[in-house]
Amino acid sequence: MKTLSYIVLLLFFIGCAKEVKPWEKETLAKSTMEDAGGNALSKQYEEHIYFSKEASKGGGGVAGGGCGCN
Amino acid sequence: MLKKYIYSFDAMSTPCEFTLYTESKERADTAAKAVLQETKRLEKKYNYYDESSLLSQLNARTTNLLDRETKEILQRAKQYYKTTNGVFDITVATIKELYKSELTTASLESKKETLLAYVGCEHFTLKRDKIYFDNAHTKIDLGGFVKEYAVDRAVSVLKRHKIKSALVNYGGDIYALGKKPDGGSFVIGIKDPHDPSQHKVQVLLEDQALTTSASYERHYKIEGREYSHIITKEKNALVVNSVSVISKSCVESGIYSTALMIDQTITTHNRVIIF
Amino acid sequence: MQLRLSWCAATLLVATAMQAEDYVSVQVLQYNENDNRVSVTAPSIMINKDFGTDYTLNASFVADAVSGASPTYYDASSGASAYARNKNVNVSDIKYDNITFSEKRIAGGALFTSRFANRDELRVGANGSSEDDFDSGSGSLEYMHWLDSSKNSAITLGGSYQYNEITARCVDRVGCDASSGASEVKTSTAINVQLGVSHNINPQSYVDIAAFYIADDGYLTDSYLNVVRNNDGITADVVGEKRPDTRSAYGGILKYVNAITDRTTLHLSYRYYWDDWSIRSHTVDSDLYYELGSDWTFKLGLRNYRQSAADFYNSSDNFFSNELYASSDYRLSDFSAWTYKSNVDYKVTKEFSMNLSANYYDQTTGLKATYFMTGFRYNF
Amino acid sequence: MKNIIWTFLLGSQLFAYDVGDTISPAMVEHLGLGGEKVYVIDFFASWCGSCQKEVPLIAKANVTLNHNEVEIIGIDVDKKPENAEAFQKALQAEGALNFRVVNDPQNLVIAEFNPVGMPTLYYVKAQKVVKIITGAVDAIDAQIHSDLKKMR
Repeated sequence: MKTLSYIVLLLFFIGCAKEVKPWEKETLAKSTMEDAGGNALSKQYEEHIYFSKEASKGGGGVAGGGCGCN
Repeated sequence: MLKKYIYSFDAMSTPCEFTLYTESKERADTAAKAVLQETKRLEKKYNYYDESSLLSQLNARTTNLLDRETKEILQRAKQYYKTTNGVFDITVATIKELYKSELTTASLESKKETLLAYVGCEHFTLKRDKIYFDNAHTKIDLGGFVKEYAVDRAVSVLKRHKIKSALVNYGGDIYALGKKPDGGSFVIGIKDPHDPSQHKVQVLLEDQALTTSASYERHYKIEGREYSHIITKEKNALVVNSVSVISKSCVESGIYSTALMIDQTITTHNRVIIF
Repeated sequence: MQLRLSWCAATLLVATAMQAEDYVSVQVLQYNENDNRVSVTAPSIMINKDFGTDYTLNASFVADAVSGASPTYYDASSGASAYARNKNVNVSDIKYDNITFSEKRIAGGALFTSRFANRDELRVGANGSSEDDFDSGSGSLEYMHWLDSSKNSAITLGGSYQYNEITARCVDRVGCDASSGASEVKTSTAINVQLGVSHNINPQSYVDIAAFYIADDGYLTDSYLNVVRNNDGITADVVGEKRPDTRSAYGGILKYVNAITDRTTLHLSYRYYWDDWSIRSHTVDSDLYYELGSDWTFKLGLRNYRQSAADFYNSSDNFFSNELYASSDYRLSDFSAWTYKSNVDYKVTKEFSMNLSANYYDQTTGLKATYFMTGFRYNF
Repeated sequence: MKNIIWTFLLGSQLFAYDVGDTISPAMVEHLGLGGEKVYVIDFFASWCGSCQKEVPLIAKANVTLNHNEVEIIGIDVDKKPENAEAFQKALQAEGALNFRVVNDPQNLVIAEFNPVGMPTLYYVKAQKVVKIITGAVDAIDAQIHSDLKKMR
């Protein structure tokens, strides 16, 4: 419940922020803003190493096998 | 298209495993069952600790009759006794019992002295289908022979089942039958005696046997406890830590790898890897 | 075979204007564990191709080649052998060993993205991987919906189904063909569901929040691993490990990305994970990018991971008696790990860029690994 | 409550040019939209991937247009003049920019039009917005030709 209220609070905070206009997305479009700086393959390697050596998984999205990687 | 089938079981207190490449599971299973049966047969027949085994009966002198297989095995053992300058000796079992029964060191030492006189393959002779001991004390243990022999037998069984490509591995005693389906030889790693979780050299085998004898003892392996070297590197450079022998039969390899651990002056025409 | 691996792709949840780009990317991983215990070389390739503005196909392929000291590089190994698993063995004969990263793996996947008039996206993915004794196939479906016309907020719901076939060694003579000792093909499945929201806070930053659920079902035990039971100090039983047949995992991830200055971008993320094996974990990840001129980009990263042990884990040699589940796999133990990351990207031409990355992974279990990644990307 | 949030989110959108709206006199003058032609206004930026693909296609369409009836005007919304210059130069070098470009580094022009996405095309006839195309379109050159046919 507590977690939920934090999320609601966060969403409210986000909601009140000024809207980003389409022509203001230059920075957001940069590759350094993407996961792993846009290098999807290196991201996959890292996930793979962590998956092999640690007991947790998930959070990386479902596409591409879902990291249900048993 | 050849497919890979793996079989594993325990025999002679060793994890036994073999890999077969066949077109169908049925063929692989049939051959595997025959191999398992053959191995279990040998395990029973030559079990030193089983009173009902043929070997125990010979040791107890309740019989002296040999079947063809046993006679051949004993003949070969006698031969290897000679070629290894007496290092490979199936009669060392004669004094083995003492360590279990005798409690005081004094009595152990005196009895050992007496029994040592009965150790050696010259104390038994083979004539026709019988074994003759020249005394009542000499005992035979085929422990250093049967596991390797079982590998060779497994290979003959596989050949009889027309298996062209297989790898038999009874606790590190290996025979590679033919080539892998991809045309390559079987790749065997020889363990580093200082750290058996690593390999020191790789060997390519094709219709060849490989066995390794090493200074570190047999053990039960539990994986995953911690991530570090378990075997400490206390090393005396003069001591031989590991001997591997490649030959046409697993028995030959096994005997020479064991013997060379003890005496490096023994000569063999087989390929030997020592470190 | 000690590890169960498959090809996991990470999806981008960024609600920025996703750049439509056609590219080929090639990377090679060189992974080495301490004492050269394990060494893996893995080349991979990814192709991204747009078909008009409505469709994108992304395909990737990786092959792992294990070399050096890794056991599975060999068909067999020879040495003073281990005993078979056994009841009642001398405790002094028990040796502990590590688990190695071992695989000869090929894996590939494809993700097809289709966009609708309102630019919502439907992504369909398929993946497959094959190892010596582990085969896996999976399918995924994901829908991304824009919450506002300016495309600053998006919600993504996705699910995947994975089917695995494991060649299990005949363990403890239970439930396998004892008359031939044949290895058994066991199966397991995994279902993964993830719901995420992504939002552009301002022209310099965005945030991603996602919750996920993963259900594993089937054979989750490693037939190669042993445990010690009934240790009275003199004798003990060495038997195969055993894990539950199901595992339900839940988690949440929060990611925040901010371009602090024109040249500097900070990535922060936190993941909380828990499952019904009693494993709880916290992952904090941070990356800092710095652009030097228009051609060079440097990255420094730091990641901390911390997990609690599975309730059926124990490393001590006298723990297990008649518990149903038991494992001594160090990956199920209580440990933490740091990753130190670095990368440099160099834009050779407008279309062609190269990168080199050096990283160090340090686990409190004693595992230490260095890994390098290098490759290029060509936009066509 | 729900309405309040939507007002927050869409508030600024209320002041966007929609189909049928009249362009402000100041903007008409700034962009030179006073003539009898149909003006096709394309908003783009160097960092916008879809724009990079679309501008050459618009240039292609421009070749076969009757310039007495139609004028294409590009609005480069890059905030950094050096980026705008480099981008336009690269396009010109490839023969992919053959229309007038108005630089909008302060984003005053695009803020007044207030499109919901990039790239965006506005068709303006008699100072009135006739049609808006937002987002990348596969064959924008053919689209422009067919749109103009309908507007004649």
